[in-house]
Parts: sequence; structure tokens; C-alpha cells
Amino acid sequence: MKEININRSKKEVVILFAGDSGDGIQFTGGQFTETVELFGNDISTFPNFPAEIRAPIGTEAGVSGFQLKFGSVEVFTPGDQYDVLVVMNAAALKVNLHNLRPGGVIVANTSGFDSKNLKLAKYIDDENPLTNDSLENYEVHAIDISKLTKEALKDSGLSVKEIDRCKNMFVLGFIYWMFSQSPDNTIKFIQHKFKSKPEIADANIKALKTGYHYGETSETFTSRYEVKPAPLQKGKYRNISGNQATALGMVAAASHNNFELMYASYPITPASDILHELSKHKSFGVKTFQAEDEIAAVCAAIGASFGGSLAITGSSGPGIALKAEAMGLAVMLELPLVVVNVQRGGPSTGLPTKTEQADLLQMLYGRNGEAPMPVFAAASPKDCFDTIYEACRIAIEHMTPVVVLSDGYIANGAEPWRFPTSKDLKTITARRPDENDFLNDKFLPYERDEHEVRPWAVPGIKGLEHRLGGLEKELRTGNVSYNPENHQEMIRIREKKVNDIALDLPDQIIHRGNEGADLLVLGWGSTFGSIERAVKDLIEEGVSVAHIHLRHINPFPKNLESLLKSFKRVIIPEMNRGQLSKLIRERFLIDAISVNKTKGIPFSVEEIKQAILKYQDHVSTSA
Amino acid sequence: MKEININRSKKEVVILFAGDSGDGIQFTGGQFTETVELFGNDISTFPNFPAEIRAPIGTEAGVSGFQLKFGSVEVFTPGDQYDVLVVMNAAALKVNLHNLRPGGVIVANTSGFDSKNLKLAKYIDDENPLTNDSLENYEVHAIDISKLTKEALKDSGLSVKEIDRCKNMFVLGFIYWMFSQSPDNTIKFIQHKFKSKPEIADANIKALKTGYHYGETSETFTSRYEVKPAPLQKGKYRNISGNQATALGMVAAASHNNFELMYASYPITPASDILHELSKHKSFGVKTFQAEDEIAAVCAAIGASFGGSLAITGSSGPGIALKAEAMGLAVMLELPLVVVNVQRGGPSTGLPTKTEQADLLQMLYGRNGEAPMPVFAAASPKDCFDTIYEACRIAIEHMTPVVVLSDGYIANGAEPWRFPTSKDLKTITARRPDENDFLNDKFLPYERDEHEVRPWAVPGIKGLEHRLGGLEKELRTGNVSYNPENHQEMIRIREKKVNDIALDLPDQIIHRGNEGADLLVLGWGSTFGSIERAVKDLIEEGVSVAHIHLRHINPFPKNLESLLKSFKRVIIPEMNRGQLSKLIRERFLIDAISVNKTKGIPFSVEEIKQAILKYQDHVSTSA
Amino acid sequence: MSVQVLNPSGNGNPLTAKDYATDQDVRWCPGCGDYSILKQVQTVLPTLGIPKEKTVFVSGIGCAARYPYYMNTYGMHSIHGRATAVASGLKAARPDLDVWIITGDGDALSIGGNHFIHLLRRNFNVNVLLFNNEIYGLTKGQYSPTSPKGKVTKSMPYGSVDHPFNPIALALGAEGTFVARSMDRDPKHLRDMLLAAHQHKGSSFIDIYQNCNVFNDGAFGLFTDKDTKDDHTLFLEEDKPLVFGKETKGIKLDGFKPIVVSLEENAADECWIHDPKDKIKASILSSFFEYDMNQGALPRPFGIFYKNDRATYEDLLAEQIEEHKKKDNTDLDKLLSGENVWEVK
Amino acid sequence: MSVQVLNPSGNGNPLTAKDYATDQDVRWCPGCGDYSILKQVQTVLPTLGIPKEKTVFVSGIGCAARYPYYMNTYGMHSIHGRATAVASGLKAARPDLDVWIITGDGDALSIGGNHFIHLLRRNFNVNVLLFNNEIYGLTKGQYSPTSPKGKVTKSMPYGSVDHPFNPIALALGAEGTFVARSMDRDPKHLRDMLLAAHQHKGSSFIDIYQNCNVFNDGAFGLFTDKDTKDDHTLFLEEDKPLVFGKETKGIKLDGFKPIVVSLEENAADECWIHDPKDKIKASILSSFFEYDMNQGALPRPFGIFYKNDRATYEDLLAEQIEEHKKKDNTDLDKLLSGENVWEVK
Ligand SMILES: Cc1ncc(C[n+]2csc(CCOP(=O)(O)OP(=O)(O)O)c2C)c(N)n1
Ligand SMILES: Cc1ncc(C[n+]2csc(CCOP(=O)(O)OP(=O)(O)O)c2C)c(N)n1
Ligand code: SF4
Ligand code: SF4
Ligand SMILES: [Mg+2]
Ligand SMILES: [Mg+2]
Repeated sequence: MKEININRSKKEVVILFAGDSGDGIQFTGGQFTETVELFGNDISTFPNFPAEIRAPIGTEAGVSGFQLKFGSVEVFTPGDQYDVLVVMNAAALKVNLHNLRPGGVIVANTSGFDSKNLKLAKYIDDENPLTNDSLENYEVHAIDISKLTKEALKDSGLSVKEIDRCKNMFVLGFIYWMFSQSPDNTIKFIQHKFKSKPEIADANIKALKTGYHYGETSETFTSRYEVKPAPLQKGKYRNISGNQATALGMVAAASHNNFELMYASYPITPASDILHELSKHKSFGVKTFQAEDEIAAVCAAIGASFGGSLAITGSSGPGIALKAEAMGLAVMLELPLVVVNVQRGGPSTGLPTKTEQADLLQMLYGRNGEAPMPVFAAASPKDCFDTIYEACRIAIEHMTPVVVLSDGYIANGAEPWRFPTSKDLKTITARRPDENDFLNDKFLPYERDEHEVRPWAVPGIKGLEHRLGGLEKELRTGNVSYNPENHQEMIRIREKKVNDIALDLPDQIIHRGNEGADLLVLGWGSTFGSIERAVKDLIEEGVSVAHIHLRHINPFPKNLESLLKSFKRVIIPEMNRGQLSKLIRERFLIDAISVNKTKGIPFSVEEIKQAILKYQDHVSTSA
Repeated sequence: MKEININRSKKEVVILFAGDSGDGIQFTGGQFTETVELFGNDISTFPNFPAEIRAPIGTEAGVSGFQLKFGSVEVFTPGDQYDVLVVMNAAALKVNLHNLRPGGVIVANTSGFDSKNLKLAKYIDDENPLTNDSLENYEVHAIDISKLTKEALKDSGLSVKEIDRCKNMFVLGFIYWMFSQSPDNTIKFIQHKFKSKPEIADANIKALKTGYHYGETSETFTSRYEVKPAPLQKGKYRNISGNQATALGMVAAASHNNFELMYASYPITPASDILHELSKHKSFGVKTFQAEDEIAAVCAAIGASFGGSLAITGSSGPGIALKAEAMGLAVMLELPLVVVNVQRGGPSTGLPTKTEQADLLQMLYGRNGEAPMPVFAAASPKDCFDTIYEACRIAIEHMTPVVVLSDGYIANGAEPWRFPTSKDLKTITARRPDENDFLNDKFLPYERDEHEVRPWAVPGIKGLEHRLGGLEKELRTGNVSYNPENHQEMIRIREKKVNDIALDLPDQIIHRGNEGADLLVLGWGSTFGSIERAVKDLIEEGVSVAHIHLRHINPFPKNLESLLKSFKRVIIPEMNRGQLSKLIRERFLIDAISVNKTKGIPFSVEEIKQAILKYQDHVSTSA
Repeated sequence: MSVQVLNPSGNGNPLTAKDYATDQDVRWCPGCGDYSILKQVQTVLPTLGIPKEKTVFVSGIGCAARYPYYMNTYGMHSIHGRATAVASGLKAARPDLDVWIITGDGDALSIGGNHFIHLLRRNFNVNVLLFNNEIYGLTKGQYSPTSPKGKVTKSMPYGSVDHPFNPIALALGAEGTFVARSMDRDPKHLRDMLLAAHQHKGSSFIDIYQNCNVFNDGAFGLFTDKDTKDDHTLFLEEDKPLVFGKETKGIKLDGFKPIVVSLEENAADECWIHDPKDKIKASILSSFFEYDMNQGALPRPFGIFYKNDRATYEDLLAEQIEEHKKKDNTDLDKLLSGENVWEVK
Repeated sequence: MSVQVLNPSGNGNPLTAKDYATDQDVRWCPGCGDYSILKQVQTVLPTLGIPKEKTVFVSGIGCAARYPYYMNTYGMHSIHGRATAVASGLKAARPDLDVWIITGDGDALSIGGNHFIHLLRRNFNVNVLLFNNEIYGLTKGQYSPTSPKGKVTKSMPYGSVDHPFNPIALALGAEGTFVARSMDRDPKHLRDMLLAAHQHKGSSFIDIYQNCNVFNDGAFGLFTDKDTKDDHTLFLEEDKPLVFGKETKGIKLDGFKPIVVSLEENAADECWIHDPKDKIKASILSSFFEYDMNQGALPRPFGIFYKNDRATYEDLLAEQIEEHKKKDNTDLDKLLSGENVWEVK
């Protein structure tokens, strides 16, 4: 047997598993993720589904992908370019090759490159890229995976179709071998999953081992890698996606603080999984309401909030647009409500399965009249948990609707999460009516505390009967009032109430780098990973740059202005045409520079680096 | 008969007619308006209805008012303070007295001040303000109008109720006398209106004349005024309200350019009158569609636009919020559409019968994704005509949805209008498909001209069959495209298309004052009159101030930046919390100062003057 | 219904209609039919044995929708057309509350049509009072989805071209489980209907004819004017024959076609006997609407057209939750950790 | 309908189904029932004598709603639930066009329920094809308003608690003038229904059972599987008796209650004879839905439940305009000047 060296120099590896939607790609990626997590790598993952439910097999439209980066260092994004590209058919190669780094490894299933598949993938003249010179800059491992799997399982007693479904396990075994990972975790998983179908379990395990052994025994391979565990913070970890984290954050906020949770929603990509996740947790008393549309969903949530529940509604851009009128009502009613927007490519129906950050101004301003709402944004999959938890706290403690922004990238992406225990969770305390909220024995539903928070009086309690509504309300009593002075004062109060929330939120931190650096990269939302990584690398290279990432966009953190003004120059990368940028320029009159990308895909680390270097250059030459 | 001097020194007079909703106040005001218009005064009027349909008679909530200012000079607003306050009952006095200038005239119907009315108006201890000293700073004419009218008509054969209804004519006659106006126009009008009921006509005319003669013969009066005709531009005039002008502008745009007009709307205050007005003009082929809600309305308009109509939808804030999603669709489809928002007090249901300008950012940003739309705003009732006409032109010639902002103040307010003839109207030319819009005989619905305008291909034409939709479209073909580069390019194009409209619009003018003045008052929408008047007065007093008023808020006029930067300081009065101000600050990094009022009522000239003087002071002391 | 039947006033004195009135001035036009409906509800509520604080009125926007401000219970004046949606969420969250929805013909059937039909199919245990004046009152007189075709209003000055909804037929088509009609001018009948609606467990819908004396005065004159009402109204009572016209006339079915017969020639008990459980007969009754004067007019039925029992949404949801609370994980820490945990030491 | 019947291809050659296909790849899942519906429409259209350029397909959002992209006519893929509203405006503006609405059970009955019922009452002359797969396909498998209660889906993993709509009953309750049902798996029947819908002047609604083989495979198996379909489907034909089960069984009415009778013991012509003009009978047919296996199952009717003529909205509107064009001012300058002009000289 040939001697194979194990290369231990790699700190990070990016792999893309790609194939047809039916090829079990998501499962394969998920298993690999679990294994390296258990091993102790840091990891970031991003699944990429086709836009169609089930596009024709073998076509470019039908390609499904699972991208992951794992490393012995902190991992911030699923990676810009792949080190390893695993393709189950020709279309998968065609669609993804451009992102493979020069010299990268291709693992290809040759039976996915027969003439039928080549035609479906629209290769010119059906020419096979595996056999011409087009891939000479890469390290290509063309393996007839289908055939080898068939061979291995010929005595399994399974049907041809069933056997073919095992080929992803062959690939997984092979990749485990390549990265010096043990297949044991997956074997355990398979045994558990197919408990009742032992012949299927056996076949899958056999395919897995065959793939693993193929690496060991085959003569073709020269490189094998080992990526050491990352020095992660001590503690217990699990893997979590953004939508899952969002759902769990809601359950935690409700369950830990004895509120009933009501999530009212109408399905929409990429927000639906929040509804799906929550609907499983009936045992926590979670009520989910699949409404007839988004308007009904937000209104039902308002009704539930009036009834005393922690009420949340979620959607994506087009659905959020429909909620605008009712969100204005919630502002007027001053009831707790959380509105989650998992953003996707727009405008209109746009690119439903792609990501974007172009709904920020919609969330701030997309309502009639002066209707201020706090707006928070999650920075990564696991950050969704903290962000939604905090949003629930602010909604309840400040009696206000709150917006939480996520997007398709972090909603579907996943990463290891050092999950909290219930003891780590902040307590959320509603402002209940007290004796100061009465005048001559009459309850004053719009009496306020020093931060303008009114009491939450829930039906069922005697003596607190009161009426809410969307017409302008009289100070303190909440009765209808057409009085001009009263209206002006109420507008002022609603504004101050939201602004005062800044006092209940932490100061803004600098995520990386130092105050006073030449250049600040200011970000929000899902650009966190790319910016963090780019800034980290460039600081290491000696560039004077820093990274601040905003969770709190309305109100801004109290210390933001002074922080911002300490930098020579501010650039703001956003997956939109410069929305946060507008807010910063307007508020602080800083000539912040907007760096835009609106391609439905996240910024690469490289793109952020280039932007930094470009503007850093300006600063140094102008200095 | 006592000699009465006619005072000819008054250049402007403000009158408020006020009484119960059933007192014929609007009619009285309308007749006075017509008469002084015919006489040659300039005038501005504003009706003020109670919030309830028909609040209890005699109560404050039931007071209806008609305010007007007429003058021998150019009149910009209905006035801040009344010179003359006509009140038919106690509640009308109670509600309106605070706005009567010191020394002003009160004409009161004493039978509206009996104990029942005093109680309903909640006068403390039912004390009659006409008989105690509380009005000693005013010139009070307490007349038992009801009784005098009854007397005059006792032989008319009319019922008591019918006779009582004539008392507004007595008042009108009296006020005609007071301002040296002839009652002839009203007499003609009455004769025409009650053609079929001569006894009613006679009674009204008699009451009118009695009121007029009462002025002449009664001993009580010392002052009589004559306000000379204003040196208005030569030409033919009519009176017009904002909503009427908006409706007529639509009919003109359609009819003059051979489009079919389709107005789809759902009733809402204060926009409904546009629907009402248009629904009368069936003879112009106008199709109105009272939809089941605002979503259906905008969607029906989009359907009609696809079908080749000039399609318009209108609403007010809450209804506009509901249209957001479909407006995004219109952006994607690139079809002509005009969306009119007659703003009212918000947020939520807010103050439906009051005015505000707080939907500006909603119109700019209240949609998911990057969905730019041109936004125009009308400055006065008559300006609604030009603004909507221009919006229709831009929508059609640039294939884009366009927003027009009006508000409750100008929608219901009226002024004389030197109306255009059809010859004065600009021609509107649609970009129809031509031979350059084909590729290999296939029609390219998203082929563009140099300003990114695509062709408007209307169903029914052979060879132009094509499909539109809300998913991102491929360049030129308009097919669905998930391609990242294509998406970014389409976003860029949609933005440029809107920005390029600036090239098709006039440069911004300075309405009053000169470039380079110390202070610029920058306004938009219905604040025009107050600002114009305040700036005019202060320039005459030697203050270095100028007025620029924006109709085009997106895109901004090409020369706006250079204009703005010529002033030492910019203040922006708005009936909101600083929305245009945000846009100006962000775009030009100018430290523009926002002057806010959010009381549901317009700025007074005085308030604008004070703001000017305050900031002018800053400029001069800091200079 | 899981409403707790407590001593409502809490101190031994029964509540009265007055206890349900607020200190706010009622601001409907003098003479408006809304006053009577307000009064009947205030009269009925104290008899239900539901504590005042457990009662909630939810409305949309319109003249009618001002209603909650006049009820000294919990209440919400929401946004146009959405009262049914707000109430759905409230009732799902709080099955213990007694929830009443106040809506107008525009509010419920124009902008709110979708939530209305979905509420009925889901069968939340709430009561929907539709103040049907066949006009938009609050916005000053446009036609509504119940205005008859040809109706002249501000928004169609030459007459509407919209064929109206038949609210009863729509509610039946939308799987409503309690469908009734009443009117402002018959206080006793209205009170009976309110009571029956409240007793029904599920979504109870009452189409209440209400006179808007400002913008649509006399729309229901045929059914309320002394001269005409006897011949044009038919009061449905369970197990009773369909008779009207001061018991001079009755309704029989000729196949599926209802015909008017004289009770001089026919015995009352040969007439159609009302069975509110029969949905098909309810359909026929709902279609009396379509027989106009020219086609051998039929009287307008008032009362309970249809009523049947079906599980409510909130009960089914609560049951599911109870069931899973018993058998699934209820430990938050377990939920947070999930199934696949690893530890970094 | 004022559609011009021209020689559709304009050059003497009749159009074929192929002329109606676009160059876009059809992207439904392999095996999806949508393919069959697409094909039947493409087969029927060339026979209608309507020029291709006068035909417009308008859809909302959903798998079904991708439809217009595959039809080489004018078309619009609008937004979720609003196709009916878009089509209303289009048809009001352009009565000359032949307008087809493509929608799904979520699109038409969930988010779009309101526009759907208003379209029917207004009776625009359009054809509504509801691709009813009793599931949300595009968003990957949540239950829809036509999913049966208890249905297990991603959004209700322990079973839905929503009572579903009966689309036929809802359409009847909403004043629909043409209400029919068909299915993807019976091409001939579907073509017949498409033709009949097109011929009907007014809003024609076809509830088309469509198999979503990915998220709800076999939902209509009872009506399409060889073994069961004969006993569970009933094809309605005008003036023909209701017979099924390979002519072994028939339906009779026992009062208002439909019962199944054996044709060995009963003559076919003693069975209920189908009369699509009878709305009450249509109601009874629509309620066959409710008789489940346990209650003496009734077969599911396919065909035209109800059909009647009523003026269309667009015609009434156009008439009003024509009338006023004849008698009122049509001079723009007169309109601009109004009645009260004064001159400043
Ligand atoms: C979103 C929205 N659209 C429109 C309106 C305006 N509006 C208020 S009430 C109403 C209709 C009222 O009619 P109805 O529901 O019959 O109630 P009524 O006033 O007759 O009691 C309308 C159109 C609104 N408030 N909000
Ligand atoms: C405003 C809005 N809400 C939600 C969605 C997401 N969405 C797209 S299609 C769909 C439902 C599809 O179901 P159906 O109409 O039955 O069509 P099918 O896919 O089954 O053909 C939903 C919820 C959307 N596109 N827009
Ligand atoms: S407008 Fe009509 S419905 Fe409204 S309060 Fe007045 S009378 Fe009643
Ligand atoms: S998901 Fe279902 S309805 Fe959609 S294309 Fe696939 S099979 Fe057809
Ligand atoms: Mg009404
Ligand atoms: Mg479906």
C-alpha cells in the first residue's frame, strides 16, 4: 500500500457537497458537520437549495449544495472559495466550479457525467470536463461512485433504487478518510435512524465504510489532511441554524418567564422554518397559528398580546409589507409584539431563496404617520437566539412592538453554539398596573413610568377594564382625543419611549481593532462573519482597521456617535444599496461610504478586504 | 340713518363661519367665496368638519367651520387668526375664540346662546359669554338671527324648520353688507338652485336681503370694510379644491392624450372625494372601481395598466400601507401607475380628519427590497392639478409607478385657479415597442432606451405576447432569472431609471428671495402657503431669507445640491418629525434643521416667521 | 365554553345594563340604529353570568366599530376589517374570555371578507355582530358590498353595478355554525338572538339590519314600517311553522321552491316547519333574498337560519397542547441543548 | 362576451397547442399534476377562435402560479392571492380580452379569499382555474384551507385543527354564476369543463383536483385510482340522471337528503336529474363533501354544479359610460373651466 502523508498545515478547509436535489446532499453535509464538531473543529455551514421545489433531475436548476468551512481556528463564514468540491453529477460541477480555488480538489462521481447528464447540464457538444483538459488546474478525483456502491451492496438484498440512494454514504466515507475523521459518529447515527430497517442501515454503513476504505486502499491519492480541533471556549455545544435559534429564543423567552407564547404566521420562504420548528414544541404550551395571510397573522398576534401572551409574528419582505398597517396599530396600542423579518432578495417576489438586507428602511419607516419601532438585527445563526430573546424582553418591558431582522443566509446557515442554560437567561418582567396607575379609582391605561412605559393590563382582571384603539389617544386615560396639543405630545412620547430603550441596552462594543483606527468597517446583520474575518486578517497584516457590528439599529447605542467619530473614515458594507449608510449619514453627518452588493449572495471575505484596502488607501494618502 | 364709514385700508381679511353641522356653514362659506372671487379678490379657503358624522347638535364635537381669507393682495393661506368670527351657537364660539385676533369682530346668533346651548357647550355655570365681560377685548355684534329670520319670513308659508334653515342666509347678507359686497351673485345662485321650489327660493332671498338691510339700518354698527380686488394675473379663474384638482388632473392627462383612465380605490378620509369626483365623469370614459380593499384597488390598477389604461389608485396612510406589496410589484413590472396619498394624521387610524405630512418616508421606503419610486408632492389646492398631471406623464413616459403626496389640508382647502385650456397641456407620449425591441423576431419586453425605459406592450397586439411577474427578471428578455450578476444589474437599472427622471424635470427654482441668503426655508407639500407668506413678509422687513419648495422629492432636482449649499443655513418646516430633513441631511451632509409641528393642523405664518427669526439670529450672531 | 360563571359583580349585587356603559359620550348621529343595538347588548350582558372583566369587545373601523368605547369591558377598536383576525388571536390565546366582534358591512364583508370567512370555518367560539346598514357610514356614504345593485351613492352617482353579497348565504358557504338575522328596530328579537348567539359554542354570526338615518335612511323600511312590516318579515322559530302577515300567511315548499300560501286555506302546521339544523333548508331561506317584488315576493326571514355544533379551533388547539405536555419534553434546558451535544473541555 | 372571433393565426393556418407553449423550461416537479392541466388548456385554447394575442393569463404565487410563463400569450405572474384583483382591473379596462386566472388553494382561498369572493359576486367574465392540491406546494408542504382537518404537515406536525373550506360551497355562497369541479387525471373531462367555463359569460370557477406528488401525493387517490374511482366519482351532466359506479348506482333525494340507490332495483331515470340552474340542488351536491365513509359515503361530484346568467360587471360599467358619453359634457375644456368662471382682465 502506498504511503500517504497526512498534511496537518491546514487551519481551515472549505468543502462544497453538490449534487441533484435527490442525492442526499443536505444529509451528507449535515453528517460531516456533526462529526467535525464532535471532533472539536469550529464550523460554519450554508445550505443552498434550488429555487424550484424539484427541478428536473440533472439540470443546473436542480443542483442542491451544502457548503461548510471547518477549522482549527475560529470560523466566521462558510468560506469564499472551496478547497474541495464534491460533485455527484455534471450540472453540479458546471454551477459550482467557478468558486473552487485554483489547485483545489474535485471529487466527481463519473456516472453523473454520462452523455445524458452532460446534455442536461448543457455542456457544449456534451464534452466531458473530466476527460478533456479543462480541469488541469485542479486535483481531480474522478470515481465511479455509483458503480462502486452498487458493487459493494450487490448482496444487500436492496433494490437498485435503494442501493443508488446509498452513494452519498460512499462519498461521505471517502471524505472522512480524506480529512482523517472517523466514520463512527455517522455509523451510530445510521444505526439509530434506521433502527426498524436493519437492512437499510447495514447497506448505508457498508457504503460508508467502502468509501472510507476506498481512500485508504486506492492508489490514486496523494494528499490527506488533518485539521486540528479549534481552541473553542470551554463548554457544551450544539449545532444550530438561524431559524432554529430564533424559534428556540422565543420558546426560552416565554417559558423561562412564564408567558404563553403565541406565534402567528403565514408560510413564506425563508421564514417558514420558524413556524415549523415552533409547531413541534406544543409541550411548552407554544401556540402556533397558521393564519390565512400575513395581515391576519399580525392581527392575531396583536389580539394574543392584548390577551397577555408573548405574541410574535414572522415573515419575509412581501409578507412584512402586508403587516405594515397593523404594525402601526401596535405602535398606537403600545402592546408587546415582536415582528421577525427573515429577509430575502427583493423587490417584490424577487429572489425568494436568496439572501439580502434590503428591508431595513422598510422596517424603520414603512408605516403611515410617525410610528417608531425598535429595530434589532441578528449577526449570525447563533446570534438569532440572543437577538430574539432581547427583542422579547424589550417588547414586554417597554410595551412596544419590536422588529427583528434576520436573512436567508443566517436563517439557513448553521454553526456550533455554546448554548445557555436557563439560569443564564435574563429575567423578563412586565410592567403590571399598580396603584399609581389610577386616578380617582379609575384605571389609567396610558399612565407611564419615567421611560414612558404604560402598564400591561390583561383582560380577566377586575377593575382594569379599558379600551384600546388606533385613533389618537388622550394622555394617561387612553380615551380618544382629537386635541392638537395632545397629539403632538403623544407623538413626542412615543418617540421618546423608543429612544429611551437605548438606556436599557448595552453600549456598543468594538468587535475587533481599536478606537481611533484609520478605518472603521461598520456592519449589521449577516455580514458579521465576512467582516470579522476580513478585519481580523488585515489587522494581522498591520492595517489600521476596526470592526463594529450593530445589533441595535433603532435606537442606536448611546455611545455610537462618539465611537464613530473616533475613526478617520467609516465604510458600511451592506447587501443593499446603502440603507444603514443613509441612517448614519443623516444622524451623525458623517461621510460614511456605502459598500454594496446586491447579488442575492453574501459578501465574500475577499470583497470586504478589497473594500477595506481601497478606502484605507484613501485615508493614508489623504492623511 | 347713521353714517357709516367704509374702511378701505384692509388688504386681507380672515373670516371664520362656524356653527353646528346642520347650520349650512359650508354653503355659506362657499357662497361668500364665490362672490369675492367674482369681485376679484384673491382667496384661500379651508373647511373644517367635525370628526363625527353628525355629533350631537350644539356640542363642541359638532362644530363645523369654514375659514377663508380674501384680499387685495396675493393670498397664500386661509390665515392664522380670524378678523371676523361668525358663530351660530355657543359651542362654535367656545371652540374657535382662541384664534380670533385681539380686537376682532364677533358676530353671534344670540338664540344659539340660550341656556340649553350654553350647557351643551359646557360653559361653566352656563354663563353666557355674550353678556358677561369675557369678550370685552373684541367687537361683539350679538344679533338674534333666528328671531329676525323668523320675523322676516313669517308670511312665507314655510314650516318653522324650513324657516330656521334660512338663518344662514341672513348671516351671509349681513356679512356681504359688512364687506361691501353685493348679494346679487348669491341671489342668482339661489334662484337657480331652487328653481323648482320658488317659495324656498323666495324665503332664502328674503333672509339674505334682510341680513343685508339689517347691516344698513341697524344702529349698532360702526365699521364697514371694502377689500379691493387683487391684482391677479389676467385670465379666467375658477375656484378649486385640492381633491377636485387632483381628479381633474387625472381626467385631463387621460383625455388629452387619448388614454383610458381607470381609477381604482377604496374609500378613506380624506381621499374619498377624488373617487367621488371622478365617478361623475363617466362621459369622459373614466372608469372608477370601488374595490373591496386597498390591496384590490392597487392590484386592479396594475391590471388596468397592463391593459393599457392610465391607471391610478389613491388612498390615505393606512390604506397606502396596505398597497406596499403591490407597489413593489409595479416597480418590478415597470408599468405606469400613479399612487396618490392624501395624508392625514397618524400613526395608525390616528386623526383621520386632520392633516399631517408624516408619510413621506413611507412612500420612499415602505416596500421590501430596493424598490425605488419617484415621489412628487403638491403644494396647494391648485398645484394638485399640475402635480398629478406631471406624475401621469412621468409614469407613462418612464414606465414606472409614481407617488403623489397631498394632504387633508390642501385636499379640502380651495383657492382660485387660473385653469389651463387643453392647449396648454403637455403631450404625453408612451414608449411603444419598436423594431429595436426585437431580437431574432422575438419581442424583448425589457429592452430599454437610454433612460432605461422599457416599451409598453399592451395585450391585443400580435407578436408582442409576453409575461410579466414579480420574480427578478432577466435583462432584456424579462424572463425569470436567478442569476446573481443579473440581479445586481437590474437593481442598478431600476435605480438609474428613477434617477434619470430628474433629467426630464425642470431645475429647482427659488420661490422667493435670492440664492446665497443667510437662511433658506426649504419646504414641500402643503406648507407652501405659510412659508411663502412668512418669507415674503420678512424679506420685506429686510431679513435675508429665501424659500425653496420641492415638488420633486425623488429624484431631487439636478441643481438642488448647489442651490442648497449657497445658503448659510437651511431650515425645513414639516408637519412631521423631520422626514424631508432626514433626506437632505443624508444626501448632502448639510446640517439642515428640522422645524416640526405635529398637531394635525397646518403651520401658521407666525410659527414659520418665528422659526426663521430664531435661526436667522443664530446665523447672524455666529457669522 | 370555558367561561367561569362567577357572581359577576363580585359583591352579591347583580350587574345591570348601566354597569356596562362607559363615561364616554356616545357619538353616533342622533337617530342612528346603532343606539338600539348598543342598548340591547348592554341589557343582555348582565344576564349571562359572565364577569364583566372576562368580556371583550373587538371591532374594526366604521361607525359601528366605535362600539367598544361605549362598553365598560375590555375592548379594542382595531383597524378596518381586521377585528375578526384580532379576535381569533385573542381567543386562541385566551379561550376563557367571552369575545364579541363588532363590525359593519364594509368592515366585515368588504375589506374584512377574508378574515370573516376564515373565522367561520375555524369556528372560534366568538359572537360576530354585523351592523348591516348597507352603506359606508363613517366615510360618508359610499355603497357597500350589501348595497343593492343600482344604488346611487357618492362613489357611483349613476348607480352601483356591483351585485351584492347575501351575508347569510356567504356565511353558510363559509362553513358558519350559527347564522342568524335580526334588526335594530325589534329590541326583543335582537335580545333573543344575542342570547342564542352567546349560547352557541362556536362562531355565531348575526346579520343585524341597522338603519343609517343619515346616508341610507329607510333601507329596511319594508321590514320596520308599520304598514309593510307584517307582510315582509318572517320570524323563524325552531320547530314552528313559517307563518307571517299576522298569521294570515305561511310558507310551503313546492319541491325546492318556497311559495306563499294563505292560512285561510291551509293549516299552519302544514307549512314548512323550521329546523335550524338543516343546512339545505337554511340555504333556501337565505335565497328568499332573491325573490323581489316582481317575482312573487317572499318575506325576509329573521331568526336563526342555521345552527350546528362543531369543535372550536381554540379547544382543539388546547387539547393538542395538553396531550403533548403530558408526553413530550417540557424541560427548557433539554430543549436548548437538543439531541446532539459535544463538550469542549 | 365581446371577444372578436378572428382567424386566430392570421394567416389561414389554425393555431395548435404548440403555438401556446413558450421557450421557457417547465419547472414543476416531474410527475406533478400541473403538467396535465397545462396541456389540456393548451389543447383547448386553439379551438376557441380567440386570437392568441387577445388571451391573457394572470396568476398569483405558488407552484400553479408559474403557469403564465409557460403560455405564449400575454400573461402576468402577480403576487400571492391577488390574481383575481389584477384580473378584475384588467377586465374592467379591457372587456375585449379573454382573461384566465390561474391560482392555487392557498393563493385563492387563503390569502386571496377576499378577492376571490368579490370577483364572483361582481361576475367579471373571466375563468378561474383553481389548482387544488390541498397543500402549499411552493413553500414546501404546509396545510392549506382545503386540507382536511387532522392533516399532518410541517406547520402542524400533530395534525391541523382547521376545518377546511368546501370550495364549491364557498363559491355558491359568494354568488358565483358558474361553479364546477374537475381533475388533472381526467383530461377529457377537464377539457370539457374548460370549454364550458369559457363559454359561460361571467366568472367561471373550476375547482381542479391536482395531485402534488411531492408534498401531498395521492390526496385524490380515491377519485383517480383504478380500484376506487368508479365508486367514488360522480360525473354531472345536464338533464342526465346522477349515476355512477359503472352505471350500477344512482343518487336519489329522500327529501333533501341524497341517498345512494342500486340501479338494479331502480331505473336510472328515476334518479335525480341534474339541473345546473338549480342553486339549491347545487348546494346539496356541494355538501356531498360532508358525507364521509362512516356516514354512508357519497361519491364526489365532478362537472358543472351550477350555472346561471347574470350581467357582468364590465358590461354594466361600459354601458353606463356609453350612456353618459351620449348625454353629458365630453369637452375637456368645459370640464376644466367648470360652472363658475370669472375673468380678471
Ligand atoms: C385601511 C382602511 N381603509 C379605509 C378606511 C376608511 N374607512 C373607515 S370605515 C369604512 C367603511 C365603513 O363602513 P361599514 O363597515 O359598513 O361601517 P359603518 O360606518 O357603516 O358602520 C372605511 C372605508 C380605513 N379606516 N382604513
Ligand atoms: C405575501 C406572500 N406571502 C407568502 C408567500 C409565500 N407563498 C408562496 S406560494 C404560497 C402558497 C402556495 O400554495 P398554493 O396557492 O396552494 O399553490 P401551490 O404551490 O400548491 O400550487 C405561499 C404561502 C408569498 N410569496 N407572498
Ligand atoms: S352615519 Fe349612519 S351609521 Fe354612522 S352614526 Fe350616523 S346614522 Fe349611524
Ligand atoms: S411541489 Fe407539488 S404542486 Fe409544486 S410542482 Fe412539485 S408536485 Fe407540483
Ligand atoms: Mg355600514
Ligand atoms: Mg396548493
